[in-house]
Amino acid sequence: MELTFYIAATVAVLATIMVITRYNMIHALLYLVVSFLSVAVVFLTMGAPFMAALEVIVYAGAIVVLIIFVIMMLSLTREDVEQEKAWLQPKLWMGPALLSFVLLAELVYLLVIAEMPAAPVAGSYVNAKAVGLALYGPYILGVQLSGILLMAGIVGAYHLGRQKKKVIHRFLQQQEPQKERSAAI
Amino acid sequence: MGELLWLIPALPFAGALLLVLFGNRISRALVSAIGVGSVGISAAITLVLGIDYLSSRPAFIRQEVWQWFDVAGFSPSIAFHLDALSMVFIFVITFVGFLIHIYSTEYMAEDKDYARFFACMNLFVGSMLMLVMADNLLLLYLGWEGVGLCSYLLIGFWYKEPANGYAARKAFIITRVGDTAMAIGLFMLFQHFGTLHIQSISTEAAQVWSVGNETAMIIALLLLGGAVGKSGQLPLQTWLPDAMAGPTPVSALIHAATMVTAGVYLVARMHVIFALSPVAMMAVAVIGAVTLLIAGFAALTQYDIKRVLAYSTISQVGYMFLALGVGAWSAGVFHFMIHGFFKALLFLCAGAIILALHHEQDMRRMGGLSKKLPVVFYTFLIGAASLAAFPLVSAGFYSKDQILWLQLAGENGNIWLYLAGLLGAFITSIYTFRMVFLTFYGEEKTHVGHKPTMAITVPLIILGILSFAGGFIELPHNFGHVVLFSDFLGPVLPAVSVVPDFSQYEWMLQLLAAVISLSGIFIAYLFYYKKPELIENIHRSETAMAIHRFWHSGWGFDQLYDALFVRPYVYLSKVNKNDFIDSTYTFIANATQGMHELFVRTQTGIMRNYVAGIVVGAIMILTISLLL
Amino acid sequence: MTSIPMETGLLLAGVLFMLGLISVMIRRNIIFMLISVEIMLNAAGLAFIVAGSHWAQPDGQIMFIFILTMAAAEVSVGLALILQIYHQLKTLNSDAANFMKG
Amino acid sequence: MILVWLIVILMAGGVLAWISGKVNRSLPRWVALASVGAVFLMTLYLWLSNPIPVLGSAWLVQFTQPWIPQWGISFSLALDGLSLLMLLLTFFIGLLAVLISWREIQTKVAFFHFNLLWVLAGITGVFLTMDLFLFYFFWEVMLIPMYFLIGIWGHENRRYAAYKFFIFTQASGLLMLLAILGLYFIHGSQTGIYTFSYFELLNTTLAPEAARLLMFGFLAAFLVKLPVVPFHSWLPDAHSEAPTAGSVILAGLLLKTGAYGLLRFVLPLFPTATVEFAPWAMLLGVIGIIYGAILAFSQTDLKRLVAYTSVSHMGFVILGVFAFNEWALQGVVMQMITHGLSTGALFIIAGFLYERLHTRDIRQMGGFWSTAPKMGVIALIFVMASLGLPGLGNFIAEFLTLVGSWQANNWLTVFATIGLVMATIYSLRIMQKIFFQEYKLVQPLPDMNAREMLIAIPMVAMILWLGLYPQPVLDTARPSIQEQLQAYTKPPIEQKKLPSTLENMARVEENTLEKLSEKPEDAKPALNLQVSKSPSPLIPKSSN
Repeated sequence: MELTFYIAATVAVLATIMVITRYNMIHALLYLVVSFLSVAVVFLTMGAPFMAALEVIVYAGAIVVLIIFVIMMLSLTREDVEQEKAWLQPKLWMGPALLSFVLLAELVYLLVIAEMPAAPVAGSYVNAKAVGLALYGPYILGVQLSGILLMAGIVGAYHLGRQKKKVIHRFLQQQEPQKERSAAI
Repeated sequence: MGELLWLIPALPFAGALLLVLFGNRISRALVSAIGVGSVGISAAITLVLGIDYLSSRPAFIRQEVWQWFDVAGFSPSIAFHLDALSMVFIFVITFVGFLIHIYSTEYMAEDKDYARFFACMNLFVGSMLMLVMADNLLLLYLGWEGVGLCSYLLIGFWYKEPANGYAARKAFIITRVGDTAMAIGLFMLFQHFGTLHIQSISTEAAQVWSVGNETAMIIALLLLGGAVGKSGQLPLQTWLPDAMAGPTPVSALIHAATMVTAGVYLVARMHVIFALSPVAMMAVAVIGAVTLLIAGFAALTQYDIKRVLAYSTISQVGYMFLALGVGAWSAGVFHFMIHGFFKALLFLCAGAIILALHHEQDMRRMGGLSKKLPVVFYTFLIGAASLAAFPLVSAGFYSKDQILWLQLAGENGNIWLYLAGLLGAFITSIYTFRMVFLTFYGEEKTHVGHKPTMAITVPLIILGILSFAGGFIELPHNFGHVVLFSDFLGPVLPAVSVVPDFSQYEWMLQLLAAVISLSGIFIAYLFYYKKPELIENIHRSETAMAIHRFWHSGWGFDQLYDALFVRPYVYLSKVNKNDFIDSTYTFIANATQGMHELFVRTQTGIMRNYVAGIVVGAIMILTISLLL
Repeated sequence: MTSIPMETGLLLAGVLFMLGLISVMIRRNIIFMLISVEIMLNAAGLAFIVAGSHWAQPDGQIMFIFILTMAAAEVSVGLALILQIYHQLKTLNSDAANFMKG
Repeated sequence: MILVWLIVILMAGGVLAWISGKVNRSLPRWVALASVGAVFLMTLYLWLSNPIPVLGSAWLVQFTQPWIPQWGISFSLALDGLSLLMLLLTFFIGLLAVLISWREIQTKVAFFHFNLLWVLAGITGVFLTMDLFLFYFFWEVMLIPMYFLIGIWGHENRRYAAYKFFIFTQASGLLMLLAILGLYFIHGSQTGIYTFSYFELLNTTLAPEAARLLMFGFLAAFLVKLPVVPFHSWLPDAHSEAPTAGSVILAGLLLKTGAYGLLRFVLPLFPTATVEFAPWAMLLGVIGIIYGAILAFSQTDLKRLVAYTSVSHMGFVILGVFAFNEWALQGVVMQMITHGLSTGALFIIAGFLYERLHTRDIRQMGGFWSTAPKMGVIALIFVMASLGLPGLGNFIAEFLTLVGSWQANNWLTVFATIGLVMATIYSLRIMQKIFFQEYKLVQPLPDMNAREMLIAIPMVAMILWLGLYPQPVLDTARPSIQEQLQAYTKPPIEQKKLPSTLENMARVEENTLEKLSEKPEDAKPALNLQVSKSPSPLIPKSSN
């Protein structure tokens, strides 16, 4: 089991690194699916099979598919990949990577100094029933809020996704007339 | 008869009010009727009251018109107090004022603002009457400031000339400096007596304080400050020569009947406080002596006839202060009265001359007027004789002689003060007759235009008679010994105590004074009539001319004050016109603006930068929480 | 099953999160930014699962469900926005959408 | 109930004026005039009918209605002599403000009058409320319409001035709110009763540090409003940029709310802390007197000049308030009224000149006496009032203030008195530059017309009346002033110095006794005449 975990973790990290270094969006997304799947394996090793299933269905399935649909709608070409290449200069990596590693180092340090309380129960398997009971028990309010959030997401997505002629705010129009060009198209 | 008391100041006020309200809509004749009439009726009431007063001789008459206000025991009234001292003042003010008003009807006949002139004159007389009749110091202060206001309005009467406005403001502001000192004196008096009622203060002060009390001294000096300001004494005398900017009747009124004598009145009225403080008395006398000399020398060098008279007023008021300073109260008041007559006379004569010579005031362009203006000449001569204390026949001789005599004979007397007075008398007769010879003798230099008529000559003649005869109501012991005046004032002002074994020298001193006066006249005759080349010789010397210029500018006081007070004040004001305190707030506003400019740069609109910002923030917070 | 230390799980979550973060910061392409955000959200969810499994409680998983919901909503709205931006600006460059520049 | 009506009439009048603007352009003016006139008459009636004091103290009329009882907030109004005088002044000046705007305001007439009436309503509320929360509420109510008055109908630089005014007063007002809340919670924790009622809070016992802090909170608001020198700089801008009615209300009324606040709240609420602070406050007052006077001298903008004279005059107010004796406080009350009139009148004259010349620059004026003598006379009277000429109201005010402050602090009073000389200097400059000198304009300046005389003459009459017979005003103010001074049962001056003070007090009583004993004489026709036959110049009064 341990070995499974470590292999899955390694795959997840490597896949993610691949995601963030790709120039081609579709490639990146494929690696992303790999990353999600390996995380799902990690979930399994952690004793959360239900979550693993959700991860596969929702993340690796729905979300990635959604993004792919959008990319297809945008009908990207080879120029876009070249463009991506031009944008992603190696020297750009330095600053953000440094910052993130500092943050990571601090996180690791925190993990090291923290005194981990021993787990109270030996078996950490939590089945879907327990999750469902908790979800519709103490967390019922959260569920409702999630519903509202999803509703808002749907409405928002619908609203934003509509094609409108001109949506530049009047303030922006007055102050930055050079932006007119994009609005005029 | 006492019920009429309130009418004396009220009538001029009413006249002023009527003229302010309707002055522009009524005829000139009516304006003069109101203006002159109101003061005339006041004078008549004064006469009636005076006769009544003389016959019944009450200590005083008090009339309360209404209670002004009452705050926690501070309850001054609009109330009038008539005793011998105020009687003398009211008499001079109303009568001389009345004559000046009559005179003005002709003098100002051509002026566009006829009604305004008479309104201000009435207000002036009214305020002065209020001043001398007030039964408490607050009401006195009302009159006191009212006089200042009227002097401002009248000196700047011809307002189109900026110089006149300057002189007017100078007069008001400088006298206000004195008034401020006086106001502080009033606060102290109130603190100690809980009232500003003059009689209560006088009685209580004598009981509460012994001679030499320090508080009494401070109060007396503060009151003196006020008196000095109004009376044009050192160090606040500089406004008075400039006050000549006003029409000549105004000068006459300011110098003879009102305003400058207010200081004398105040010191005489508060003599109890002054008597408690030898230091303050000495200060009064010294100020008087120094002022009379300085002003005398300055008068010697003036060419403007009105400025000569102005300096002579300062000098003569100096004599009054000299008298008051040695406790010769009634001598001071006597000199005030005589001075009121002859100074009004001299000013009115000067006005007649100026009118005749088309507003020419420079004596160097006058001359030979004795034939052209005989009435003016003779009356002027009487006035000049009185001013120069011409022996025996002039009123000024008796009043001034009494002051000089008491400098030596009075128990507070002092030989130096006497000598100063004597020197002053000598100079006085020189500059007075310099004026006479320059103006009336020699050849005619300017054509005589306007010949004075009745409205001018009658007041001149009346004043001439008074300047001549007024002196005979008070004659020295060894020469008739008439003491009508000091007897009259006796209940109010204590007599000066004379050093007993001194009276044998009195006639010698009188002779000395007479000789001094006559020699002064002779010198003037020699220099300005007989041998003008002597003056030429003096004018050739550099030193003499430097002194001349120094004296001509009134001993440089104007320049001194200009450098010490006026220019620093104006500079301070101008340099801070935009209020440096405001700039601190502007700085705060600008700093906020600057910070805004600074932080607005971080808002690039590029999302990646914001993310980076969040990360940096997270790192910082984590680091800080780890370190702590 | 029990032998996997929590630290390791959390470390994995942290590393994934960092990678997502780096990507958000360096990418200009707005779709890549969205993808990176998904990585980060996923990493956060992983941390919850790790903690939940350590205590053998369902709460961690429930939190993951909420994150999942939120991610779904976010991605739909985000994609709609991307479409809008692309239509308006004819580019996927997020730097071009700097209307909020002060 | 009448007190509520005062506020309600003004507020309703404001709304009505706004609405009536839709019907007719000049209707709002009449509505405003009618409502201010109505409240003025009501207050005048209150004054003349002398209602019997309730509560066994200085209070004449009271009205209390719970508003938010959970937090101890009530709609509590009360009227005493001080507020009555302030209300009379408010409505008198309010009437003038409506009248002077008759010709000057031509844009958004309806909204202007709405703002005008709401400012007045706010001021009325400030002068009446006895609930600190409500006080703060009205304090804000008077602020916002004023902001609009300056910002919409002002002169060239009006935006800047309006913001400055708003920020200064609002920031300081928030400090006051903090102090009010502090007081509320301290009182609540002590007694268990959480209330904003003024009368309840008066009994709060405060630790010295707390009292000091809370006092500074209140002082912040009142000193800025007054204004005292380091915080004065909003005033010249606001005054000079505001329309005439705005300047008049600012100078005549808004500044007075600061003085009123000092008298009503700071003195009774924090007796010990104020005594500690008194020398500094008096020093600030003196600095204000002198600084304002010096700055006034060099201004070339007429309204700005007058604004700085206000700074100078308000210095006397704070000087007097912190002298803690009846003379000074009566002087302060008089100063509030007479300054409202005299400075208001000067602003009105500046407004008249602006209407004719379209400039406020005195360098472009001069010689107006020759063509506008009536205006000259009126201006002369108010210029003289502002330099404190006896016979006009300001003299009584300043003299009483200085007499009072002399008892508290000699040297500061001396410097304050020097301020009078400086007042002369700037006042005469006004006359000289505007009315004297050579006439420079081509067109003759028209003199005042009937409407303008209708505005000016009551003011002249008032200032003369206050100068010659101020007793009714002083009598009205007396009970409430004594009430404010109650906290100082032993005025500090008595303890510190003056062995003779006791004698003074004795003499005071003696005087009143004598006045009583003189009463029978009053019945005689020649009551006021006293002829002494005794040889010594003693009057019988002082013989005992």
